[in-house]
Amino acid sequence: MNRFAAILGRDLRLAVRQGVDSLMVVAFFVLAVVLFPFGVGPEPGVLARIAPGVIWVAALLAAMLSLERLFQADHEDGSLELMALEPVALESVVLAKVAAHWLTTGLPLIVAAPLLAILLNLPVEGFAVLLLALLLGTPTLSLIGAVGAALILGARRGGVLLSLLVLPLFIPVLIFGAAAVEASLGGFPARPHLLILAALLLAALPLCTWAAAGALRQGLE
Amino acid sequence: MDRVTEYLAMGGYAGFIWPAYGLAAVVLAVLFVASRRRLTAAAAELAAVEAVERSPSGEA
Amino acid sequence: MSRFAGTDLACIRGERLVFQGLGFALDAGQALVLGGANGSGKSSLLRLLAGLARPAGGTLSWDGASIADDPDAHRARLLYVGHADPLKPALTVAENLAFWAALRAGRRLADSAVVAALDAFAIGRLAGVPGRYLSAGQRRRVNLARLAVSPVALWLLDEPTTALDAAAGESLRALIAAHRARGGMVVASTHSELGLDGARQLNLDAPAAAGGIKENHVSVPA
Amino acid sequence: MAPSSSLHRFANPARFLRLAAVVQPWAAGLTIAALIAGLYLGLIASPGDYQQGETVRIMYIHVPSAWMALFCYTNMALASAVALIWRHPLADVIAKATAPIGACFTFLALVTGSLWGKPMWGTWWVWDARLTSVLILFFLYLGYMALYNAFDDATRGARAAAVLALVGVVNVPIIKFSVDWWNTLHQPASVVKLDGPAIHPSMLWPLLLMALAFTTYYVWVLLLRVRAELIGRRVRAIRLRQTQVR
Repeated sequence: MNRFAAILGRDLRLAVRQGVDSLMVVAFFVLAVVLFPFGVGPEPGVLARIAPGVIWVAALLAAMLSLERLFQADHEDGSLELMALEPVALESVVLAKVAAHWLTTGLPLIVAAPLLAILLNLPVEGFAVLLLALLLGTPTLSLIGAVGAALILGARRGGVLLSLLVLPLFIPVLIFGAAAVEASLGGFPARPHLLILAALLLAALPLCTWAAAGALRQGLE
Repeated sequence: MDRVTEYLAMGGYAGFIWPAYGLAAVVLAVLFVASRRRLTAAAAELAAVEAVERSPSGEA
Repeated sequence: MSRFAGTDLACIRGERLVFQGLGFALDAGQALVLGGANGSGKSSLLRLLAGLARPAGGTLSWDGASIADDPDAHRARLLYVGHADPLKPALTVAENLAFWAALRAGRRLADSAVVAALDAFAIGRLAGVPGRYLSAGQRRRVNLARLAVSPVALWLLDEPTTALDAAAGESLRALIAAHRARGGMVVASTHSELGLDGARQLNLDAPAAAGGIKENHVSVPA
Repeated sequence: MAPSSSLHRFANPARFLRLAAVVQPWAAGLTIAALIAGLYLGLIASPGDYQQGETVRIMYIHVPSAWMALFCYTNMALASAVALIWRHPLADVIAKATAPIGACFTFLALVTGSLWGKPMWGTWWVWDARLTSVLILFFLYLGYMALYNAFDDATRGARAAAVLALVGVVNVPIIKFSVDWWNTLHQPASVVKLDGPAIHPSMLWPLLLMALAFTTYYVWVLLLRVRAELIGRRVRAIRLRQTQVR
């Protein structure tokens, strides 16, 4: 367990020292959402209607932006190869990195989401469900994204390729994430959607970790 | 003659049925031709490379 | 029965047969120096020995048992120094080395142990300096300091002396001698003369096809 | 010294090429025969549907394409698993050769489905569980092919793509059972059912014939692409040997 903590601690210390990276992710998130009123028009009724979907899509894209560097930085300077040679399971290396990624990008997105909900005139009863849905959904995004990041290790034009691989796999999280908020706005129970989001997370936890570790093992050979 | 046109009309749905069949024909034909051309190109390249391999000086 | 041996090893990188039929044997306290031109497979062999890649053919055994049976145990008994020196610019030298030591030992090491390892390569004074200010030679010393901080049985060194000055080279030789005295083993690839006394030589230039590369017992003068 | 048996990575493909040379003409002949019979029955000899009228004829293209889309992906995933686990060189060639064929069938299934949906449901596209998951399948095919060619080292691309194929295989059951899990607009399974097909034999025959034609077409084109790939590998091997220091 303390090897997991060692990797997580190092990544968090790196993120804090290079704090600007997670700030940029949040900045992109805010900017992406702010663009919509200009595109769709400032009319509050329309904005409220599309708010859940817009916030979710922007969160998804923001999370994906920071995923390309998840393993790339350590791959380039040889750290990843050395970590693979330490007596620590690759799976826990992946989990530590996913946890670090979520803490440095997923959490800031959740903190920024209410501000954007206000900007998009989202009715206040949707806030709680939005935060809960993001809390359940963003770790899954990091997990699925980790598989993509491991697959594109050392590939040409990795960033574009990552979006082609990962965005289709994000669709289920997006569907049920946005649906949960819309259900709560429409007075329907959001519980079923949130339960499915939780199920996706529980499924992604072992599967994505195993797949990402496998992809890393192939990549390091 | 009108029986043919009447048949082709497909009960008014010609605009949906024939494009479906046409597209299928095009896609499968293009895929087949591309695959066959890829094979002949590879075979030609192999012949060229093996010719270089056999020539004593090793250069073409 | 030798502790670490490879029989009939074959390696394929990408689509290239790098070598085949390669054999070697190492006992406690011994050193094996890999010679050969660039691209002859020295690094590939070291990566095979480290378990980073699976050999396309042949077996690697430790105390008689194939290392493929228990890869974790094999990883726990070796340290690999490759071409790259993984040093995070944002972390200080001590933090970098402490991370690798903690990963290896499974617990946080005392700062004194970390600084002692850095002193083995005369860079103890750089402990608090962030990695971005170090020269290539200093980065390589931090990387080699990992050998001093984590006691293991097998060292796999890929051209360890690149970017090292004479003094650092001397520290490395002293460290290797002490390691071998404790019964440790070293496999190193190098171009310049590493000067390990009683080291065995494995030249990877022998044509791969002609019956493979057997280790020729040439003892390098002290 | 002959490379040891575990060096099957260099297993010479001659045995496979001989097999391919035998199978290919049969695959070609069967494809053409089944196609002619299927088209004749489907377009001429079978009646229109009492509800949908003539548009039902699109089924003879749409349904086989959808089956093939899933069949190809399953093959790709199986071959990728064999390639990853047993390092068999032929497995990842088959996976690589299958991908474009599967992608074409998925594209056909999507477009002909939409052409059928317009007259039947009144819209070209609806965000329905079955259609969305097949669209994801199409992206997985594109992702596989893009990932395969995204590396300078061919074997590295093959392995990365193989892992993606395995990750994506979770989508196949979702497609298969999407019509049952969610109340979708799409028609539930009506050919392969517990209580036997719910289609009139006059329509079942053209459907099965077209499915056979598509399957043998897949084998035919697969063999073409695999032979091309194997020859390509031999060319690369010879070129590598020429550059290697003597």
